[in-house]
This record gives sequence, C-alpha cells and structure tokens, in this order.
Amino acid sequence: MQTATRVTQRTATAASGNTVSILAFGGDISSASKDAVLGAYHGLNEAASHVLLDFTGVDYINSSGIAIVIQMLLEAGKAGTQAIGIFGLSAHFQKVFTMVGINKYAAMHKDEATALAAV
Amino acid sequence: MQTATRVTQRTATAASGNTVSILAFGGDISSASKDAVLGAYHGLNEAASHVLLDFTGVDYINSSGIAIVIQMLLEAGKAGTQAIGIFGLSAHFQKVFTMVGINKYAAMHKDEATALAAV
Amino acid sequence: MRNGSSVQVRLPSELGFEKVAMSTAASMASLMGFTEDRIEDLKTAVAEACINAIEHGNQMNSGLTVGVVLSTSEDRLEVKVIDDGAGVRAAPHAPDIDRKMHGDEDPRGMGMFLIQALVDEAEWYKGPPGKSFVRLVIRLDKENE
Amino acid sequence: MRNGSSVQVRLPSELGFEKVAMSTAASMASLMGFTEDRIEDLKTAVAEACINAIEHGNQMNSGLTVGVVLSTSEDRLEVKVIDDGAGVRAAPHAPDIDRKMHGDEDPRGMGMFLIQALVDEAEWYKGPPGKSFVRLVIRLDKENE
Ligand SMILES: Nc1ncnc2c1ncn2[C@@H]1O[C@H](COP(=O)(O)OP(=O)(O)O)[C@@H](O)[C@H]1O
Ligand SMILES: Nc1ncnc2c1ncn2[C@@H]1O[C@H](COP(=O)(O)OP(=O)(O)O)[C@@H](O)[C@H]1O
Repeated sequence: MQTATRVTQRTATAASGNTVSILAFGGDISSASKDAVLGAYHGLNEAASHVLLDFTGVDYINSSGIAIVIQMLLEAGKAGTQAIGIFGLSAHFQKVFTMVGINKYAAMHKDEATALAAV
Repeated sequence: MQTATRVTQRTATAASGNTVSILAFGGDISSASKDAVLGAYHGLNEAASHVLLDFTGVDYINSSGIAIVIQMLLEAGKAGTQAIGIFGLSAHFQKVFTMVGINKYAAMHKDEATALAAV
Repeated sequence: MRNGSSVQVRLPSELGFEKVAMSTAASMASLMGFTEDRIEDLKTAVAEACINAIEHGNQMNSGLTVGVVLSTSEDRLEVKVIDDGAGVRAAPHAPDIDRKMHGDEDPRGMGMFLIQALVDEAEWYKGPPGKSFVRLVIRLDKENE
Repeated sequence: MRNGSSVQVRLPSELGFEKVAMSTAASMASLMGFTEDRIEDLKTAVAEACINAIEHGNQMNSGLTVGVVLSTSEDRLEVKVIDDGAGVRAAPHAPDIDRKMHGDEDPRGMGMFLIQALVDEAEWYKGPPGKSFVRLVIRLDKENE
C-alpha cells in the first residue's frame, strides 16, 4: 500500500550565477524511499556544489522519510563541499523539519524562486 | 455531527438586463437543511422572476439535500412565474443532479458569469 | 498492497458520520490508484449507504453502530455497509422527476438509485439482525468507460 | 454531535495503511471544527502512531490488526492506537540533530518525539498482548496557542 517515490533531476542558474542541481521529489517519502532518494543524490555530478531539494510534488512524508533526508545531509556534510537547500514544503512540514533540527543543516525556503535567490 | 447550512442572498444584473436573485449556499446540504434552504427561498421577494442557486461554497450534498432542492423547484413550478438556474456544482454533482433529472426543471451552468449570461 | 487487505470501520448511528466513512473509503481508493472521478462516485455511494444504515436500518438508535468493511483486491475495491435492521429486498427504482415535480412522488427516495448508478456493482442483502448489508464494488478496469 | 460518539477503525499491519487512519482522523477533526493547522498536526501524529503499531507493536505480522479508536467530546478529540505488542515504557526523547549528523545517533527514532510535540497530550500504555496503546488528545481550546 506504499506509494512509489518519484525523483527527477534538473539544473537551474541561481541569482549568484551558480549552477544549482535540483532534485524534485514526488509521491511518498517514507521508509520505502531510501533507494530512490539516496540513489538520485549519488547520481548527481560530484562537482555539483549547490543542491536544492524540491518537495513541491510530495504527497506524504513520515519520520522514516525524514530520516532518509537526514542521511543525505550527513553524506553531504562528510563530502564537505555541498550546500543543500530545501523548498516546497507545506507550512506544516516546514514546522516538522524545524522541530527535528534539519534547518540547522539545510536552509529552508518557501519556493524555487526564493531558494535560487539565496544560493 | 451535521454541519450547518449557510445561505446568503444577493442580487445581480443579467446580460439581458434582468435583475436576478442569487441564493448562495455554504456548508452542508442535507436532511437538516430544509428550514435554511426553503426559508431563504420563501424570503425572496415574490416579484423575483429569475433566481439562481449558487452551490460554489457547498462542501457536501446528499440525496436528502437534493430532495430539498427538488421541493424548492416544485414550489417555483407551482408559482409558475419563476425561472430557476443552478451554478457552482462540481462536475461530479452536475452529473448526480442530471442523473436524478433536475436539469429538466433548472438550467445548470458552470459558474456565475455563464449563468448571468444565459438569464 | 497485499491482495485481500481489509479495513473495518464502526460508526455511531448518527447522521453526519457518513462523512467519516466517505473519507476512509476515498483514502483506500486513492491508495489503490482510482481516479478522482471514480473516488467521487464511491464517496457519494458510501455516504448514501451509510445514511440508509443510520436512518432506516438502525433507526438512529444510538446503541447501535454501522459497520463499514473495505476490502481490496488487485482490480477492485469492495465496500460493505452493515446495519442491525431487517434489510431491503426491493430493488432501487429510478426517480421520476416529472412525478416528483407534480407532487405525485416523494421528493426523497433517490439514495439506492444513486448508489446503483454510481458504482459497478451494488447488491442489498437481507440478513438476521446485525447482518443486513449493501455490498458495493468499484473496479479499476472500469476507469475509462 | 453527541458527546462521547466514537469511531473505530481496524487496519492491516501493513505500511501505507496509516494513511487511511490519517484520513479518518482528519475527517473527524474537521467535523468537530478543528482548524487546518491542528488537523495537519493530528494527521502526522496519527500516522507515526500507526507506523509504530505496524512496525514495532505488530512487527508487520499480517495476522494482526491495528486498532484506532477516535472519541469525541465537547472540547477534545482523543485517538487511541492499539497494537498486539508489549508496548513502550520509555518516554520519547528529542532527536539530537548534531549527533545524527555525525553518525552518533540513528537518523531514525523521531516518531514518538513528533507525536508528543504535535498533540496536546500523548501517553504510552504497556498492556497485555493486544492491549498496548498510545493515547493522543487534541483540544479545541488550544487552537490559538
Ligand atoms: N439499510 C436499510 N435498511 C432498511 N431499509 C432500507 C435501507 N436502505 C433503504 N431502505 C428502504 O428503502 C427506501 C428507499 O431508500 P432510498 O432510495 O435510499 O431513499 P430514502 O432513504 O430517501 O427514502 C427507504 O425509504 C427505506 O424504506
Ligand atoms: N507501538 C510500539 N510498540 C513497541 N515498541 C515501540 C512502539 N512504538 C515505539 N516503540 C519503540 O520505541 C522506539 C522509538 O520509536 P520512534 O520514536 O517512533 O522511532 P522509530 O520508529 O523510527 O524507531 C522504536 O524503535 C521502538 O523500539
């Protein structure tokens, strides 16, 4: 009964002129999403120094899904070279992500325009 | 656990120049809505020859609610002088109203603009 | 989703609670991949079945509950709405709007008709007390008809 | 709505069905007049409670079901999520994001914390098999805090 996670990758140019890799998620982000989410992250060009996670198309996130996002941030932190931002979360999930402290390790933006302006 | 029916009355001018009385419903249209719906209808000026029922703000309609709409159409038919139109129903409820035959006695329009153009 | 997974709901015999059953059924149908259109059809059918169970089957007796059993299989969602009444045997009849508009037919009496018109299968079973039910089915392969 | 009306749901011990419980709870809360914000809080708390009941309590055993009992009163909605496990006694602990980010803490383990943070009351009861549950409450008078 779990719904598949969709991930698409695109690039955009930030206000700063930097190239940004955007991972856009769709469907559910749950315990079943590990391969889809981390696989897409591992598939990014290693030179990608700015990454944005787009949650606009996500229907459902639970704490196991949030744990996968934390694991991605942990890997990005180890690499030491990547800044990761987040946008497209509902007000409720912005609150939930902040409750667990994710905002300490990933800047949270309202939408893509705001996120690209801040990179 | 039934939710209250809200009814507000306003007037508008149709493309034809006719004055139209609009009864705008909100909340639920169910067996508990009889007094609200028929009361609002009885409160209309008897000279009102064109009446539009606006369902845009309705959250829920069931067959007992539809029966009250039919009763209103029956009274209007008896008076013999009123043309009643309907707008603001979802595609699903346009289908349901058509299944029970209401479209034979009340013109159904997509939205207020279309309804006012047709009066 | 495992074939044959089922969800059971018990509602009080109080009008308004049919909306809880509508949400539960909509959520199951959405997980199974039904389109929005079909989900709207199912919601109305489930609401009408619950209203009948509350009003006619259980006669609004607050000591009785309405059972809703939602069972999934690969290509269909089945919903049984169970009450403590004696059930119905009469088949639903199509409302005659002309007769209604002339006061020759009760303006009500459209629930069973709508149920049958909106789902792929609808059957009413008369059972011993607590075992009368209506069984509704929507099928995934009927999506595009 | 009558004071003390309650709705019961039984779900299979299969991940994904927590979404059915979310919809049912959201629908009850909406009928009671809770705001969208509070309904979102409740949905996440109910989902996490059901996931724990499915995963930890019933250990995904398809022979067991998860019970969800939603009880209304004038100013509060109480939700019990019941499983067949031995229950938890440990209180939820706040996740330490720094430790998680350094690999010193499991990235998971946030469910109970979120439940407690999102609702007005959350209590875990260890019971005999089939009787362990978590009890959540949201209150209408807390809407504006
Ligand atoms: N669950 C039920 N138990 C007993 N009788 C029922 C049940 N459902 C329907 N009926 C009978 O069938 C009639 C027609 O039902 P329906 O078409 O839904 O219209 P309405 O409920 O508006 O009368 C009801 O008036 C009632 O006599
Ligand atoms: N219903 C339950 N039955 C038994 N143990 C539970 C239950 N809910 C939670 N637990 C225990 O508490 C721990 C923490 O739960 P939680 O905070 O939700 O995080 P997670 O489920 O990600 O481990 C679980 O790993 C489990 O050991």
